[in-house]
Amino acid sequence: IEKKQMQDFLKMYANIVEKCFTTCCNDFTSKALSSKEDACVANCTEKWLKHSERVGARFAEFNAEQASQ
Amino acid sequence: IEKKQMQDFLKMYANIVEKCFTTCCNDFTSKALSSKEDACVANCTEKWLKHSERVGARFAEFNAEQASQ
Amino acid sequence: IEKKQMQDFLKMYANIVEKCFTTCCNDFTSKALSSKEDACVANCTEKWLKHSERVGARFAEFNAEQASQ
Amino acid sequence: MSFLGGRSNANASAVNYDKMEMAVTELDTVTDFFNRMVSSCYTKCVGGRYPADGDLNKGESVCIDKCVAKYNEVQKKVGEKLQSRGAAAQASGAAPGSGSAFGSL
Amino acid sequence: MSFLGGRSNANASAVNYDKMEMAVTELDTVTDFFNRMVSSCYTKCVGGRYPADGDLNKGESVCIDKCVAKYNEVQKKVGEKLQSRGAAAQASGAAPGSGSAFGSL
Amino acid sequence: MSFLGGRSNANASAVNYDKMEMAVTELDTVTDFFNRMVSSCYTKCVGGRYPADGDLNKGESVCIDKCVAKYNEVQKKVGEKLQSRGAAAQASGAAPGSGSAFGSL
Repeated sequence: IEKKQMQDFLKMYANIVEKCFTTCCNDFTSKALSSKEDACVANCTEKWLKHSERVGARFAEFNAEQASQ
Repeated sequence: IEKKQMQDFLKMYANIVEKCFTTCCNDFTSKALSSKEDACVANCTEKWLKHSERVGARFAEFNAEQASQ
Repeated sequence: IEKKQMQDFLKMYANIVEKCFTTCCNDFTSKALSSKEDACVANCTEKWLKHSERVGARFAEFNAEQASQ
Repeated sequence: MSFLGGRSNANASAVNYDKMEMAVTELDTVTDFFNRMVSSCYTKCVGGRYPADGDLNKGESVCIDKCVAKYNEVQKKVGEKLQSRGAAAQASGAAPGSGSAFGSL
Repeated sequence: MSFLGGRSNANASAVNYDKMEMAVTELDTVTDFFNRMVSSCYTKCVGGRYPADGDLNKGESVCIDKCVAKYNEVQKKVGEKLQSRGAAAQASGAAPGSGSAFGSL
Repeated sequence: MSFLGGRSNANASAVNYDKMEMAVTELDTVTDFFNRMVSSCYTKCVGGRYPADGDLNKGESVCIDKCVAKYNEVQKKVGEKLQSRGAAAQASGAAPGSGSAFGSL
């Protein structure tokens, strides 16, 4: 079960990288992240985590409601 | 093998939900599905199943043809 | 480990088919591939393999660099 | 069971019920459904735009709440549709219409 | 074997042949290929539009039939290309060009 | 360890370290990360266009090199962000902020 949690975490990690890279990086004339891209990645990661937490909270509420019906 | 079939079924279920949600739901000002969205989800599900069956039938024909060559 | 390599290969195979089909096939009035589509699929496959090799080479360099730091 | 939005069905055999219960409550399945909901709602409510900061704004937050509610609704509807069509029976190789393995969800 | 669109090759060793045969006929692989075909043809022929009803119309049905045929064709072409390039040999760590493990498909 | 772009952290317990080390170096994970990079860079640098021939042109080659570099950078940044936020701790059910399981990466 711990292994499963680690896998879920790594999947989330890989998802964030993929999404935020796609959203933030569109200039491939330099190797380094520009400061704009850097900020974008930070914000994008933060947003994804908050989004994910909010979905989780609503989903838990929904399940609790269903279970009590 | 039965477990595999169950998993395939659940995957198809999750796919339909994802596709039909994406196609049908674009208004997030209310929590409940509008009657239009509701009909869309029903049609979308039905269409996906028929589509999937048709692809399966053609694929089976193709494999039978190949095997007989 | 050999089984894993075979699975990776089959996954790559399935990915190429999916990507090149999506890129190359947009006319569904005939069953057979047109000569244009046929050439597109060949080029697309070749390009994907070269792309994949290049990414692999850069990724290996990056990992070697990180390891030596 | 609430996860798949169905109701228990006295016609379903206990054996099938148990098997599906197991499959459904398997962590993998729940995680897969949840991850798809996260992704779908991200696309609808947050994604794509270049983020101005790291917080969810009011509009995004409201959107996410409705999005989760609607996604769950769609899940129920599709589940009921599959149930009524006996899709599970087909998928599990049973004669279509013969049983209601899926009815037990 | 028809699944991957290749032809048997006398040069391939029996051992490799068996292993790949096994892998290829594994349900997982077939299911994965099939699911991708279903998704791709749905996108090309049906998807996106708001459905007017639950039936496939004439145009969609015809499109699906051609789509499956073309998808299978592409699968063959790509398979032949990988075979000729010895991609399987590379992937399996064998010396490139040394054998034709994939030739046996 | 370089794979996830972090640095070792003396605070992390040896046990957690080993477990994560194992998970991270598992072939599946590396393959998954790599495949996503291949796909993302293909989309950014090569994909979509109808290919004129089978070679990567100059522009595409240069783009791929920068793309891999940036993808790895993003991976590092996101990893550091998750680490500082204790996301791993949360994910693994430990009290948030209590430890730094992920710090050991």
